[in-house]
Amino acid sequence: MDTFLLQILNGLDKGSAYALIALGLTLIFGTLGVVNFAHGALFMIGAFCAVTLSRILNLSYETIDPEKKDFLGNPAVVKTTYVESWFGPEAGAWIIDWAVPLGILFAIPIMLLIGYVMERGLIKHFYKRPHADQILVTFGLAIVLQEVIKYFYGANPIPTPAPSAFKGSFDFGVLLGMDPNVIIYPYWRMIYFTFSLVVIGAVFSFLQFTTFGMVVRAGMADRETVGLLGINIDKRFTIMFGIAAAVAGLAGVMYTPINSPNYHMGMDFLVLSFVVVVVGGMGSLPGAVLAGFLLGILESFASMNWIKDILPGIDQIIIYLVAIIILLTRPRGLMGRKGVMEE
Amino acid sequence: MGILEVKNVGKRFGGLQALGDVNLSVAENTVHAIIGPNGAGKSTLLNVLVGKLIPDTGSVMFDGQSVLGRKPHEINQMGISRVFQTPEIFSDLTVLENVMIPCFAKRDGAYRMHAFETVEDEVDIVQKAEQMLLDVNMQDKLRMTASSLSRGDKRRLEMAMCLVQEPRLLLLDEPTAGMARADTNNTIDLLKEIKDSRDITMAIIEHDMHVVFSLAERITVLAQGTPLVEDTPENIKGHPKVQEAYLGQAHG
Amino acid sequence: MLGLNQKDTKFLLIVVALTLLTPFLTQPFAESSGLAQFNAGYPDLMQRFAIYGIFAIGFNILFGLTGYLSFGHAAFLGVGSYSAVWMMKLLTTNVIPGIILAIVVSGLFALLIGYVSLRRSGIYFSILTLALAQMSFNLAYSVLTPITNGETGLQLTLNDPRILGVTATPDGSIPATHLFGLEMKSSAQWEVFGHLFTFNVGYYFCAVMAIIAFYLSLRIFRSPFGMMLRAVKTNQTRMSYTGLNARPYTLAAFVISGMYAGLAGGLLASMDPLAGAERMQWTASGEVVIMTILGGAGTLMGPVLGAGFIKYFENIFSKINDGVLHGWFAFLPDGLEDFVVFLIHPFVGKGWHLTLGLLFMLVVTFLPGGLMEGGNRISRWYKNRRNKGTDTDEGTPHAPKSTPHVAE
Amino acid sequence: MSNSKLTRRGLLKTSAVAGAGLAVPTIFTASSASAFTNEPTGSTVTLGFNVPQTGAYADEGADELRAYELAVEHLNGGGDGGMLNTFSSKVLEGNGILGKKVEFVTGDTQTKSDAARASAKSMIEKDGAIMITGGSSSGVAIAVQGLCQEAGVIFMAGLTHSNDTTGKDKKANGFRHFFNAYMSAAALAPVLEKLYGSDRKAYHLTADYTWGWTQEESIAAATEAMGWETVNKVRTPLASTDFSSYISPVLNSGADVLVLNHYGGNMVNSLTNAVQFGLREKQVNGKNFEIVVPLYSRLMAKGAGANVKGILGSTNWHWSLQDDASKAFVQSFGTKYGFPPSQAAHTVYCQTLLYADAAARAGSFNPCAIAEALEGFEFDGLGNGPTLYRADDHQCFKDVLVVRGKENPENEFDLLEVVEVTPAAQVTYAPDHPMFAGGALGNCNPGA
Repeated sequence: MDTFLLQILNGLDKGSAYALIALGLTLIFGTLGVVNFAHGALFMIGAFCAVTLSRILNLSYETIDPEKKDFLGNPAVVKTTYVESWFGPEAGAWIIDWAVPLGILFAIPIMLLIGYVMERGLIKHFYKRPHADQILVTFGLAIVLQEVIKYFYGANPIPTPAPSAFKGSFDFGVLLGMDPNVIIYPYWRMIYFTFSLVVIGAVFSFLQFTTFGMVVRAGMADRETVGLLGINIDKRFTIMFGIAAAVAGLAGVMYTPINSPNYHMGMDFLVLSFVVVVVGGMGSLPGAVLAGFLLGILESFASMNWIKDILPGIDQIIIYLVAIIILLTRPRGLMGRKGVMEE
Repeated sequence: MGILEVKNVGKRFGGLQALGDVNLSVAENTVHAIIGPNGAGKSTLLNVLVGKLIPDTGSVMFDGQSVLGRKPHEINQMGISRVFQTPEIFSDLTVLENVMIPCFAKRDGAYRMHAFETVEDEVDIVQKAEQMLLDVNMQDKLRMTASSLSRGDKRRLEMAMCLVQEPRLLLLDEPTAGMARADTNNTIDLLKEIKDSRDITMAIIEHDMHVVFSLAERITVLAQGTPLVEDTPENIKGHPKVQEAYLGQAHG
Repeated sequence: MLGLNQKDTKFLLIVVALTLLTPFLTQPFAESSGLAQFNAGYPDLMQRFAIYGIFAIGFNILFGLTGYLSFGHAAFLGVGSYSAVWMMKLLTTNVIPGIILAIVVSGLFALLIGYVSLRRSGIYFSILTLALAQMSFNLAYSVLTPITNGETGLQLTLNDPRILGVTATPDGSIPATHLFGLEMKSSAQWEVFGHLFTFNVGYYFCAVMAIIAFYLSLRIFRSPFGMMLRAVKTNQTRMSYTGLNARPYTLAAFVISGMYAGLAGGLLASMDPLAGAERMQWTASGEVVIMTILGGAGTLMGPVLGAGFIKYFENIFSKINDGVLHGWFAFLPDGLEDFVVFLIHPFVGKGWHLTLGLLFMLVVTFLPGGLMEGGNRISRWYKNRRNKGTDTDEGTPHAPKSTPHVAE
Repeated sequence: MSNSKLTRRGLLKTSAVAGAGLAVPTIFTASSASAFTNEPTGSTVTLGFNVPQTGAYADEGADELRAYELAVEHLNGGGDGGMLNTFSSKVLEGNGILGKKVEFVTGDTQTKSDAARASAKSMIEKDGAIMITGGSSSGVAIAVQGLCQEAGVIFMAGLTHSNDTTGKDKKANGFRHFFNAYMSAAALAPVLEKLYGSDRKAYHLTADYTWGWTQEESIAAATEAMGWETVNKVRTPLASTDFSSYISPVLNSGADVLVLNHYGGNMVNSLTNAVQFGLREKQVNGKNFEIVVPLYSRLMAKGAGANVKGILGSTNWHWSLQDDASKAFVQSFGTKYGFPPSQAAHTVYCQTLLYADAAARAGSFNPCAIAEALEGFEFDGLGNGPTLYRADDHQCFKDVLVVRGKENPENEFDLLEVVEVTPAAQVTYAPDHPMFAGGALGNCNPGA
């Protein structure tokens, strides 16, 4: 029982990242009809926004301290960050410590801009092209983006810790009257889960309750009619692309303390998030979110020891296995519409 | 006993009775039109005939064999061809290839792995296809890519693709929908020519009365999923029920 | 000849000539010249040109003709390699049994995967193939290690039985792969005017296989079967209302292209008896997609060109490092030299992926027909320029688009 | 960077000049031209450095490449000579190898067996490399070692830690300076016992591929021998990025030590996750919960950041060692590149020197002569104390470092501190040890 609870927690947490990425992917597909293989790269760029901000905050001037020695025995160079010298050591240290949450503010404009540029500069030209072409050009873009990041940040993962206030973990088991240490969960992961719910809620209510969202939803259902009504749907779609990019980016920013970001983390998530989208049903936003959490939980269950004893290697393939089964039994995914993407 | 016998066919979509108790008999070598106002169930009926939909009740027999539960390609192999509202052709292929494919289907069945022959060596089929295209006056467009044809030519090509299989029953789904008057007349001429030149049964679903009355030998009027009347064009013209159905539709 | 019309015969002969002359064509620079590093005429790379050419030709039969985009084709390459290596471990290091088994096993595997995944089309098909192939890769890397030797890859050892061959040569090493005694790794070299040409048995074996593969693909393209596959791509509705069952056609195309991949895998193992699991990874499947598109999907020569292009990039372009760049731009003033090298640096050497990504984007955006279309456009432009003023342009308004798929 | 003139085939250097004016082409087969593969006939000798330049280990590969360039510089008499000055064998004179200037070519392994073999082949076939060295994973090392055996060149392994490299997959043409999983375990066990006691329950998380398994086997055997109990061994998929579902059950399993048999990105993530779950602050069975990472590298420590603090592991070498050789190497590397070398850089530098030295002592580039010179070679002054290149399996036996993530780093490179230097005798095993059984060196192959 307790292990199940624990794995459901894990699954929800894993699922948060899947759901956020798949949500953006579906948003792009639903509004623009474009299959975006560069979406994982957007997630990765979001993560590197946090890295960049943390580097900016750590910009420092150098003074030579003759007392200390560096590794070669020369007088050591001591670095003091500008932030600390401006705001005082304590406030400065606090700002640096909170680099990841601050990264959200930093990432939103950047991701919106990247999304805008991507849509206007590239994706726009592919609306009328076959899906295969869209897959290919965005696949190329994904390679380019990750190589650019690698050029500037290297291949090694870069540690980007959460603020020290969120270190450690919370004991759920005690809350439920179990022994200590049975169900513990890190604070930051709980924050990530909550954050993803907030973002998902924000996107849904935005689509549900604003005029802008209504037009976009109408456009998702029937693009031509909305166009005939004299509404400039293209402009709105561009904004939607920006929003989708921002959702992926935010997912990336907040993910950095969970795993140190590296340049290929986008590709690691890409295949997975496509499986999520397809399982959810191409073009269905609730489907994407549902499938994200569902696959997260299934993946966590598959890593349980007794299941692995029965089916060795099941955790290696569970995601793919589920995708195959769902596609064969429910061809449009859990909540997909008919006739999407089958040209 | 007609070549196509529809008996007691009914089909529901959720709460909507799309077809209720349809009976229809199409006699061999006639042109039979099925008309009716929008939403009368014409398209549903057609989809039942080609195996795309399976009715809840009733039977559809073609030449003594049931077509129900068969896949579209199997029904075609029985001798039923279909013309669509918007021409369905192989737009990336040449006109000649478009017509050769049905020839192969007719000769070799639903599947044959003829991977090592060359197309050019299939002299019989090339000749047959060329002859067909000559019949529909497209002999000068053999090498054109189908997508670059005019709309009228696409319709002709689709007809040619169906006719070259020498089907025993040709189903036409609003063949003149969306056409200009001149094109419509051309199509009527083409169909007349076909009707006169070969032994073929045609079932036309149409709501352009001009087309129907120029071609059909018998007409079934469908309203709200059930056949209202079945008679010759002359009798249908003045039939009160028909007028009621159409006028009722027009009034609201 | 060989059941081909005159034009195709000529085409085939040109391909044969190009293939046989590869050791010369890939070695255009004298050994002592500074450009010698752009030579590609060494056995391993030439073999790869031929082998990946076969792989791409096969992939093109599926993707180029039917339009089904498989993202899992590398699995068949991997299965082919494993089968061939096992044959060399158990039976003999003669390559023939290995290659036959590779083709058979990957064909069966393709039948299985194709049967499952062809139940869906569009991106659903792509994801199914991707998922099935990734499953194969993950399992091969971990729990199937007894069969695949996991991370290291399946290799020949001195303990293998090799019941029809020898376990070890008299001098105590693993026997080399051979074709009835003709060792794959043996080469003759010819040195003339400072050029060094290498004629490798393995390469010529691959070349013959590639020519056969190409010939078969040419026949398929020109056959009624090929026409049906193109019909599948264009309009499946009309296909079924014409009395044709699309599924067996696509399945046959899938299996054929799987067998091509198996042949390629078997040849890889024959040239170098190791089968690594990475061969099956989805990025490897992505590579053959890129090859085919880059060269021109649906054309006969395109995929081969694409394969050659990518393998050249991977093996030659990736070796240009800063030292080489400085050598090239040494004639520039020092500051400028450094600046130029600084500008180029991210795109060459280990940055070759970046260049490849950019190039691929450009091709997909501006040249949807790939390099072949680029070539055609240039030659058409050239012809038009020559014909300017004379009205004997044979390109009537109808003709140019006539047969895009069978354009060589 | 003048020493990277990449392309010439040694063999042709002279013959091309001689034959340039002749219109008569000459045909010869590869075998008739020389006594062994790629015999250098000109004034230079080409070495092939095969390291990951793309993919997840690219940074490690880049560090190896720096060390190779440094080694080549030192061999050719440039720079300050580095460890050439401290090396116990003094036959190298800074005039290249056997008087031939050392040149090198590089290849990209992409950390894939396939790609690594392709790049090695290209260096052998196209560039005429006489020796291949490098790699940063065991799969690649074993695959390339097999290739070199068949091609008839020497392979000097880079970073490869699996027992199999000099165990069941050992080859006559292949040599490893780096330590292995067994040695890690043998070095760690006593320290673990000293620090954490002999009554502990260990939980293994293991990367699900060959290297992970050999390390798990080695560590489990060594810790069980001193009284620890192994609670569970769980395999994690290579592609995992989030290890939460594997780590969260650990606390409740009764284990009080977590052993992470991971490397590279896997290790960075699993350790980060483990620390995130607060394992290190927990008390189990009345003891502090501990985490052990048997194979450490500085780049991984850097990737995991503050999470490595206080975590024990082993490494082949560390820049903070204070012997003359290590100091000389750090000085020369640090001066050139501005930061201290990693253990990967160290091992490949040593391997290059050892190869050059063996060639010099053998007086030949013939792989068989070089292999003979390396077999049973005892040396010192390369930073690991007295070392033996054992003839039976071509494995180096030397001291192993047990290290710990430093609590208060003084600078950005100061991530690990050496806890103990386990003497070579303690990590030596019999050549027929069961963990290394099942393979044979075979005969040396000079190719051609």
